[in-house]
Amino acid sequence: MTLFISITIAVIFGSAAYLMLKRDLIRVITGMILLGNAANLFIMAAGLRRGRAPVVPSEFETSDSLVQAMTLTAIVISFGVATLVLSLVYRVYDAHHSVDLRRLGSVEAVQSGLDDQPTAHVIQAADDAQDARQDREIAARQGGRW
Amino acid sequence: MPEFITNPNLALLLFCAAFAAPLLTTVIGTWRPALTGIVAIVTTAACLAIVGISYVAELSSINVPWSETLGLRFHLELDGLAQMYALLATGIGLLVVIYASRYIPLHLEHHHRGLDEQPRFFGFLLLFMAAMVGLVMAGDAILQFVFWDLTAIASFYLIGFDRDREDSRTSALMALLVTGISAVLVLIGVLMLRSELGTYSIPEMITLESGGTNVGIALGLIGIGALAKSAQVPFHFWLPNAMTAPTPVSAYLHSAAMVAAGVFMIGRYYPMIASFDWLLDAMLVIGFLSIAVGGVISLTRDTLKQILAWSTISQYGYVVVMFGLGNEYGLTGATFYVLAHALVKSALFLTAGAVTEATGATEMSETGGLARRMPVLALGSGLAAAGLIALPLTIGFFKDELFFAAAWERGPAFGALAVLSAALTFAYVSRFWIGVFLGPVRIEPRSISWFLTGPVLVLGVSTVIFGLWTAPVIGIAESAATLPANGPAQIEIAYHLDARHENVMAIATWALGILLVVSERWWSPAARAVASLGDRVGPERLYNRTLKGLEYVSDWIHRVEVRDLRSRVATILAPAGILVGLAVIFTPNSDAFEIGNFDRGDLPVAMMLLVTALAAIAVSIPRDHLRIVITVSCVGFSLSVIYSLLGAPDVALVAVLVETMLGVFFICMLLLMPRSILRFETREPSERFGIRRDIVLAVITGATAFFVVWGVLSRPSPSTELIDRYEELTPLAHGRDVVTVILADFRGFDTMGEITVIALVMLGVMSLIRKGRLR
Amino acid sequence: MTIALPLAILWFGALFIALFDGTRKPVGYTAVGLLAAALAATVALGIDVHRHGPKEMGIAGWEAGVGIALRADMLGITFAVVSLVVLTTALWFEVSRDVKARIFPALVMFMGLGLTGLFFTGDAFNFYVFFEISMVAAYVLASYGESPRQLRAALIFIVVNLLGSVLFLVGIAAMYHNTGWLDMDRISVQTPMLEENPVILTATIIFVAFSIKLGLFPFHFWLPAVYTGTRPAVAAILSGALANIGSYGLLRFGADIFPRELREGAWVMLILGSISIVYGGVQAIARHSPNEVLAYSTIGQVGYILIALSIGGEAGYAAAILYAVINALNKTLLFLSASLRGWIAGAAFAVGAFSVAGVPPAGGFFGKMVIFQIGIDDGRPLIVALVFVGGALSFVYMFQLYRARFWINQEADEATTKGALALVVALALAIVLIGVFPEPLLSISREATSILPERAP
Amino acid sequence: MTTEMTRTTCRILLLPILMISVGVLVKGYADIGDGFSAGVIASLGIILQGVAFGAEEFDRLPLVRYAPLATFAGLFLALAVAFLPVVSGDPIFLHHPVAGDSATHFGALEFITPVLFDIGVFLIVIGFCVGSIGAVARETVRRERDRGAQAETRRGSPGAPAERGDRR
Repeated sequence: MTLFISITIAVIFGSAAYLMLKRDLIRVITGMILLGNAANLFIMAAGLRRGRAPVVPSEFETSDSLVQAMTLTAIVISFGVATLVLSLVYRVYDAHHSVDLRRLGSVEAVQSGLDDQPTAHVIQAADDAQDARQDREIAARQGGRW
Repeated sequence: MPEFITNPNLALLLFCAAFAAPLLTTVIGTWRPALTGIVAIVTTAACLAIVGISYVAELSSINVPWSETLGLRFHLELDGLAQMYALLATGIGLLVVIYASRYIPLHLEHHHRGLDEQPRFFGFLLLFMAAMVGLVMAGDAILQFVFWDLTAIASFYLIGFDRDREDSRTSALMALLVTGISAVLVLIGVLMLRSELGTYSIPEMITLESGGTNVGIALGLIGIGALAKSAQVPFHFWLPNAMTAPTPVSAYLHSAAMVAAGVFMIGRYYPMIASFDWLLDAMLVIGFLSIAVGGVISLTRDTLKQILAWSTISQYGYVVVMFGLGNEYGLTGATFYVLAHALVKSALFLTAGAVTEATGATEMSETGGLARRMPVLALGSGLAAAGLIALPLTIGFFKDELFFAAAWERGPAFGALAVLSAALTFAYVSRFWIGVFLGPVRIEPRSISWFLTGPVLVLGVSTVIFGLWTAPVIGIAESAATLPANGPAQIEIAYHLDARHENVMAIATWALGILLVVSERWWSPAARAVASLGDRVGPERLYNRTLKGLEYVSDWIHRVEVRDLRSRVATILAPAGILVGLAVIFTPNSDAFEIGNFDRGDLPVAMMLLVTALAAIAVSIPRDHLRIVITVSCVGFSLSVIYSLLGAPDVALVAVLVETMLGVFFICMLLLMPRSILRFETREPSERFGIRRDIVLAVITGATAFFVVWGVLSRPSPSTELIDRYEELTPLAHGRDVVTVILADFRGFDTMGEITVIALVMLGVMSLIRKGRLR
Repeated sequence: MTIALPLAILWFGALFIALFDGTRKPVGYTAVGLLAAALAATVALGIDVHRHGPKEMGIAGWEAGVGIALRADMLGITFAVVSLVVLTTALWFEVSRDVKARIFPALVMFMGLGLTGLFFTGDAFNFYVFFEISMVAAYVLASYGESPRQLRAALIFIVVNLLGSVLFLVGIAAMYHNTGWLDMDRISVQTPMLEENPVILTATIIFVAFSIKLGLFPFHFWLPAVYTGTRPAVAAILSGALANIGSYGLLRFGADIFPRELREGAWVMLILGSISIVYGGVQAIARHSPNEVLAYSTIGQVGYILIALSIGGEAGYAAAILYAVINALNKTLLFLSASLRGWIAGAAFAVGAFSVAGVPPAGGFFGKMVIFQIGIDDGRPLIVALVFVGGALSFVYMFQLYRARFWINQEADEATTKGALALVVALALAIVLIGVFPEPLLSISREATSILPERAP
Repeated sequence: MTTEMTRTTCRILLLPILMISVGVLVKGYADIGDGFSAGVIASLGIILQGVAFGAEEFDRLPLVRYAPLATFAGLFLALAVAFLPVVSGDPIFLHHPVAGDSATHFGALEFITPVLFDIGVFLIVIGFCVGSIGAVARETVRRERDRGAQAETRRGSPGAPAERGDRR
């Protein structure tokens, strides 16, 4: 059983890693969610014993209540973080009109002045213009800052 | 009267006065810029007065704990060596400050800068003086190091005072890097000494038996730092560059004080250095090299201050050589030499500054014939120059006499080298003075203030006065030399009209010197060739190359990082995998992994595990984002089935609910982004290796996770004491569901944290989606 | 003085501040005041602990082990005080200029809560929970300012750090599985009795998790991207406060819970630390924007902490603590002052630069000195040489930056407010003060190691 | 899009869902479930209304508008339960009645402070779930309005540059 659980956790981890390596941000998030799932399963698997639901008084052997509490907390936290990341991806989309990590990365390389592709300065200029526009927008919306 | 007035602790008093000087000057100077110069003069004079008094008072010291944890003490001792260098720092300091009080306003005016920059200049100048005073008095090696670096900081700001000029900034940086980085060697040396001898106190170190190799290495490191500060080959190149500083700085720091700090350091540690012959020999080599390099290059330079700067390198070479010779003449000569040199060299620097102010010329070829136009200046600097080339009746005569005596005692070959060195000095000093003051008048000078010529005259005349009335100077030098000699030192100097070695050598020197001066036409191409060779392969070139090379490497690494590594999760996964792999390899792992028993009751769990694993793999298959989300939810839901099978209904319930909620939120988010974009993004690029590499990394990560998880889970569980206790206590806590009670009571603090995270996330989501409005 | 007070101030304070619009000055200053109050409470707690020894509070009245125990010892308090100082300064700095986001002050307070909580908790899982509070606050903070650049940076930051958090969580679950306890004291009693294999695996992933937080090579790639893109106050918070989690975690988990594994893995830490020093230093040299130079400098400075830890022993741990504390202050000062203009800001920056280069009388001198000292006393010339090279590199990049940034005639801009200047000057003075009177900090760092059981290297 | 049928069903479903959630909440200490799951159940019920009535309508629900405040109220409640004992010198989170003491009963329910804490959790979760979905809904509405306005401008002056969308 130990081996089975280990393999499953390893598979989820590997799959999560594979997704996180993608350039599509939506897949990256999915990878992050899977990662959280793998961790949660591991916490459950780290329980010291197995049995029935730990509701006392119980005549059967009960399962490890502490890992359950830990898993609950961990689930909630990873849920919260996933929500946050989703919102951030939305903001990134809003700013770049793209959810493609490669594109964002290349823009960054351009900003460091390290890209020699002919289109580099175009992207740079566009990006700067967008920065400026956003600043203006923020300034204009005095009441609704951020 | 209280004791501290009748019997003041002069060491502490001097320390306080010296550090009060920059503070007062800056504060008052910022308040009333016109007062800056006066305050600077008065405070410096006060410090000088304290040093003067110390010669008639008894030796004083202060020694209190500074940091007990590290065994540091605030230990200042005004001994003979400290007195002499403090006298130099404050005495030359006073003259330079007087000179600067007129020079700096002119300088600022020429550069179209406001007078409000004056306090900054004097502040750093006096800070330097204070650091110097602290440095020479410090008895604790770390305390000494603090002041040592403080002089470097002050020098950095003074060289870079004209910060609108690119060369000033570059030179300041160069001086800081060379002296600052080499200073770290001093620190390492000091720490090594402490490690060997168990104390930071220099007087204590000297009394301890110290013949170990590590002690020698430590002293060698200290020596390197000291020689770098004294601008000795091969660290000398910062000094000529530092001439971009305003002239008073050059006259003070870069001829009399800061470069003297280096040889001071050698003097301080000399009793220990003396027991290592290889250190002494190294000093001889470096000293003679510096004399030769400095002297030859000085002969090729045309810029006034450059001539003097290279001559300073050469002059401190003498001191290092005398320390390296190590006999009685050498030790006393070294201290005496520093004293004499400081007087004359600062006079020459001030002359250069005065000439530049009067004529606007900075090159020797632009000046000439000033003896008739500026007789006072010519006289003052002439006397100083006479001192430097060791003409009789000046204090300089004795410095060479001691030098010759020390060299001769070592052997005739050294004597010959000494004569050659001195002849070089004769040549470049004469060349300087003749070039400026004799010959045709090229630029008609303006009349300049007495503040600019007065200090030169004072210094020049005093070289003659002390050349005739030698007692005070000898007294000072003797009491200073007792410390390096670690015992009483005597300087016997007088004018002898006989054919002793020293006199013969002196006459030979002058003859050779005159020959050099008149034969300039013949040797100057050779000297120029040497100088340009130095430019091409010298250490300055190395310094610049190193900086360039570092920048190149830096850019190259950066390019690789930004292009290929940054924002790649792989850069975390791969090294993490390697580290875990190392851990697996390097630990005993026979029997560490076990398959675990499996009974029929586990079959549903195993099946669900299979489903989960398959679903997890399936997530990476679909192209459509919506399907990805649904597949991920499948993983979550099948996990919750596993939880319920494992006897955790609470977890299963929450997992289902959370998975639903997350799915809803995810889909809502996807709806916000146009399908067109998502569809566009889902098309994978036609990378040749991309996918294959990703798969390899994923397998590595999976394997890593597998080993960690399996390795941990294989261990038989420890006692279940804690969870039994929870079940026992749950009824007491008014509950039945142990998990809920843990969450709300036993470990309620975790839940507090968890809901705080949730609240925080909500704030974040609001700010990201709704620009922070809560309603 | 109770442990609960700083936490209560921060918790209620964060909640209270979150209700209001943080862009308004009074709200911002209230937040600053609350942070300062929490800081004062922590300092008072520290004095109490210094006099009467560590304090412990069992949450909900259960005995330690069953309930969560809060423990205030010198190690935790030192880091808590430093982090709160950094947070207060950074927030004050931002408020004195202009806060651009409503929730910024609340986020800083939540961050303070998370940090203080994790420095005080004696329970491994509770550590994780507080860790997540501070991380989530940092995730949102990283996107503060909202220019596309910052959003990108925040994204990288989250993805990488989430990985670290998950690893840490797995590590804690593994510790529980190994020992049957979550209380750190109990775990540290149990671990030496366990067989090596599972423990070293656990220790490794926890090391990786904290290395990611610290930005240690080769886990650093997120760091320059984030620091470059973000605002100075946020960079100061991330490098001055959040990174403390890494150093504290390595000390608490490494030296306290896994001393055996720490010894065995010392060579790995030594190698990684060395590479960090050289890599960060070399990378910083040719960078142009101040934030980027400082980011790489941070990577380099972390290496020293690792080296101190790998040498170990009382002196080594004390050196690590001292270095971490001074480094946090340095980085805060540098990030904040680099964004200002004028000679006053330049002077403050110079103090920070000298401190990073280890030049007295700036406090950083003692940080460098103790590292040299342990290297020499331990008879390791290679370490000494390495620290020397690192120091030389930091000289080069700090002063090249200083020259390029402050040694030009520059006009004051409107962002350089008097309040901001006063803050950086105060911070610079504090660093000089540490350099002149190092004894308090030195003895505190020594005292902080006393709770770490394994002292012999 | 939605029919009258689904709308009515959703509205009718809301009440039972909320009741279930309250049930889960109060029975949490004795049985499966706690404040958190109760909160999520209730939120799902409320969000269901959004699914039925559309984003605009959903955004107007007072429950949605004030959801973020519920989070703060909940957090405050939970904090108060946690930190009030400190005032009297007890450790954080000491629950009343303390372990072992008997509690006041109201039918099968016990009056103990953990229940208050759980209510805090419940409120936070509702606030969070409903609030964030509400935020998304509002953003959806805004975008649609933007798009409409943009189309309007484009029709009005053909040369006017499009604010967004040209970099896609």
